[in-house]
Amino acid sequence: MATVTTLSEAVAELVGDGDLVALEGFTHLIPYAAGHELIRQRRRDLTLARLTPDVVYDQLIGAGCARKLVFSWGGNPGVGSLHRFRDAVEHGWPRPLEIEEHSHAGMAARYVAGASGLPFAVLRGYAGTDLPAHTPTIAPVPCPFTGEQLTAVAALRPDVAVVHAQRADRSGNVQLWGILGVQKEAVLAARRSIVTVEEVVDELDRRPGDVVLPGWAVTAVCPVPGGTHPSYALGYSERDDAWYAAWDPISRDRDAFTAWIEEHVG
Amino acid sequence: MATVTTLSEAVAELVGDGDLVALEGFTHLIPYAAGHELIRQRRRDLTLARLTPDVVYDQLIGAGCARKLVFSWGGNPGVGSLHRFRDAVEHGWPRPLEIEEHSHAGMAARYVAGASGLPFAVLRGYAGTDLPAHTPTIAPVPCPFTGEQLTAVAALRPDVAVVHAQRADRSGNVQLWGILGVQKEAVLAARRSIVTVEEVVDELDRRPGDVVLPGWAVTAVCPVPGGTHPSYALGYSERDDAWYAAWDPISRDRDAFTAWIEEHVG
Amino acid sequence: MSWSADEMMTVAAARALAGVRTVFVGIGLPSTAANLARRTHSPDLVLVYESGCIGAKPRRLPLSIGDSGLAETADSVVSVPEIFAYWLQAGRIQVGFLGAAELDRLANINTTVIGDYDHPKVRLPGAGGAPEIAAACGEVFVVVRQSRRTFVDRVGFRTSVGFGDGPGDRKRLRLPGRGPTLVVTDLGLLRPDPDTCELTLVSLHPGVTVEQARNATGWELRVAAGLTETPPPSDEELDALRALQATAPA
Amino acid sequence: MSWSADEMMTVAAARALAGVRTVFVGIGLPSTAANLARRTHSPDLVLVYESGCIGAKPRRLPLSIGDSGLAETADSVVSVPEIFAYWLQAGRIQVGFLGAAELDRLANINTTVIGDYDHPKVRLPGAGGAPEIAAACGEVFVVVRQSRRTFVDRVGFRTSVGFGDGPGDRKRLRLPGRGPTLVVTDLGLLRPDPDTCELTLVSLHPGVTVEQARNATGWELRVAAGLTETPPPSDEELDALRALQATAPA
Repeated sequence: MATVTTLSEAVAELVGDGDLVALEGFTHLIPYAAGHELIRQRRRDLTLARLTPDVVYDQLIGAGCARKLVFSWGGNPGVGSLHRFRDAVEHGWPRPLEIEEHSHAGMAARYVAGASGLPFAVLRGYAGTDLPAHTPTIAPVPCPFTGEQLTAVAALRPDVAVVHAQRADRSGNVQLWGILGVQKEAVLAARRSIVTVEEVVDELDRRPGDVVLPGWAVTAVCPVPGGTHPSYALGYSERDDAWYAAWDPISRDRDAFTAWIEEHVG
Repeated sequence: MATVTTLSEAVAELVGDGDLVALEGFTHLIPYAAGHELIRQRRRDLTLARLTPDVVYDQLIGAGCARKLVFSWGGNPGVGSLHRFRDAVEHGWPRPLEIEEHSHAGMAARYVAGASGLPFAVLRGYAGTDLPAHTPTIAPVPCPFTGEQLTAVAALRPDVAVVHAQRADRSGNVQLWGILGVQKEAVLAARRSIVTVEEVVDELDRRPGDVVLPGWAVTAVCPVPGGTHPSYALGYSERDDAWYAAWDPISRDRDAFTAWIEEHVG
Repeated sequence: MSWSADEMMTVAAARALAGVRTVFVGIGLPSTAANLARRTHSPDLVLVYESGCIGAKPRRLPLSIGDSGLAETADSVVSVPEIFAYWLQAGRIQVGFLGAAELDRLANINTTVIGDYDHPKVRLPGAGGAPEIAAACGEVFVVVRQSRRTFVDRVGFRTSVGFGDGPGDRKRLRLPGRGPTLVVTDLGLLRPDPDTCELTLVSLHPGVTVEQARNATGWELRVAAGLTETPPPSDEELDALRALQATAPA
Repeated sequence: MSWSADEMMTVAAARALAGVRTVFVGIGLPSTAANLARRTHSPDLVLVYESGCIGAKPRRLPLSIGDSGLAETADSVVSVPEIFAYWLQAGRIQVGFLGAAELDRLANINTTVIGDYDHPKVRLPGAGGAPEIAAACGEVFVVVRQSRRTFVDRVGFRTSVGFGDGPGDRKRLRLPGRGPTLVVTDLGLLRPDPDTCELTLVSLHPGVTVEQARNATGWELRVAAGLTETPPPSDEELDALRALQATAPA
């Protein structure tokens, strides 16, 4: 059964330097508080995986936590660039950032393979693009029945998956709804998992479109109300679009960024 | 958009002799009425695909509709044998029945591949069993990254998928809940689809655990209240366990079976 | 209280689940045993059914794996592709509970066919979920009535792999689980010999003799050095079992 | 009513969706155009977003593909793996709507990098859903402002395939869709030449000259024989577009 604990204890216990960590949440339920805890606890040399690095990884990259980024779309949605990501790739600040780049379809398939205990997944993808030349976790695979050439992607198996959900019960059963992203797959693909939640309740009353992750498939559940801001938790909060826009000038400047992290994350 | 029509018209228009037809529903929502309509319209030379042939296929096989069965578990759940299935395989009555045999995991993966537009799926399955020697849609496939040997199964793409669901709206959007089986995958893997429903409603109010299939991904929706008896539709009916038990003596005897079909199906 | 051989078998199978967290359950004897375990020593045991029901807590004994009571009481109901891919294949389930039409010396299981595959004497239901349950669960418990018809030297068709052709075969076949570590019958308990993988009698149910067990076995049954007698069903176990069975549909 | 070049572009893109049933929508201009189409000529247009929202009917213009208004109004919300496997890859979506940082003569798209991949001049966001949208949708519409910076002879990085190296390449690469059949810019409309696949100017927006279009194109832009003028936005179209944009977050 999942342990219900604090976020600082969960991160201290479950995330080590050098780990492959996936903070997932596809534009919804992004685990910002957990990202900040990683910065606060000075994790280093992380390989960060995520379809959309988003501002949460812009912060981790700028704070020097990441050695490598595994991703498929690295922008500030509706706003523009992720400047800390760009600065790391273009100028190696605060340290060089290795990248492993996929499409969304490929990343999603990689988590599915991981969650399924398979070493690879098959898709129709990347054909004719320049991505396979730069990404060793993409390879051709022939259909054993038709001979048709398809694309394989290597399974993604994080050391730790971190997601945010609306609720959990006291046994650590986790409930989320709204845009589901790849959170279930990321948790099931990972060796360990941390789920921050808006609230812990006695009983999970089921909702249309919800997904329930059994507590025995989760490592730690941490109550962190509002822990997804400036992203949102459907039914609990609204996406703070203005915040995302305001991040742009902060993140353009190394000093402004560093001051912001010191002030808001510590 | 799906056409809302009668079951007899849908079967007349969408199912031809010799088609690969999948009536799905994993012990729940089994489309019995549609099976009976296939018998009534004297379809012949069908290849019938289904994880659990169940009594619905026992009837189609005994009525001489099937040339071939693609399946993974052919029993009368909780009761015993499917005697019409056994009579066809063991004695060729009323005609010989070719079989293509998988495990549940393999059949499920085959539908997933079909629904995904892929020619095959990968699983850890069948290793060390005698099934691959008899089933040409099972083949080894090496992982392009690790070299590990895994198992491929060929995609299953029915000409027609037939499922039963609780409800649809007037645009043909389909809603089902409870045990979900492989119905979504079967419909999406098939070229055409028929969905019988307990009722057609103005608005689908969403339920916890429900799945909604958009009307534009379905060919025909047919209101057939009770069309899943002796199986059941959660929220509408109970499984008729006594009926399943009563089927055993009827199906043991060719004449009793034939008389039953003539009386109850026509 | 007196009890039947089937009751002893079911109680013994339920006892084997003590300390287990997750069990993948087939219908019939395995389901009865797993539900009995939940109602006695293991109230938190997570029952996983191949119909996609995770954490089912049925109030009545299900006749089929698609019984409505499974979905209505489950923590989560997932699709059949998902239950096999994300939950079983990924190795999340500790114990798989299987039945068998034929079981052989090396714990291989046949549920496919008696006689020639293309011209069968008896066509059995087939594989269902069993091959992958036998492959992927941490370990497998087989529950089956013991007779010369079911306990054969070598199965005519290998539907699900126990220990294949012997030691090392599971590793060679890359089967991640430990395979059948326990066979519960109406006569006793068998376990694979650690060196040869051959199913060996380790316990006799009260009142059963070694000779009875040998006569019900289609190979020369070996008896473990420390052969024990299975403790008889307690009154509590029998009460719980009979109450459970009274909930089953007629 | 007077109108801006961006308004003309968005209206022209929305018009292209007339008669279309299903569209896979990226955020930004494509989303605005698709929502405009739903509010004008195509109220039944099914908007599919890569966040898993099928049949979204947002009341306000979403800033991100994960806007809560998409999930709350969708006919169905599925996981990201499912939206790509069951819905996009399976070829169920008629039109894919893409933007581009660079677009070349053969309609290939770069959204990855300007300069050397390992030592980039500008690191762009990357692929997102685009490579598979460009491959699998029945056809692709690209919406992009036209300039020598964006309209290049040959993209420096091929993130998403238009017509590859020319005629026959999509077939050789087994890309099931027809590829980019229309490019909508702030200056006019371009379509691939049926013989060469080269993007060719087929329509100019009102007030734009061929010379302006050529000056904004990084290759020698060909002009179709039957060059037309795009009808200007109607008052109804402009009203609907401005009402839609007024719903967007500040």
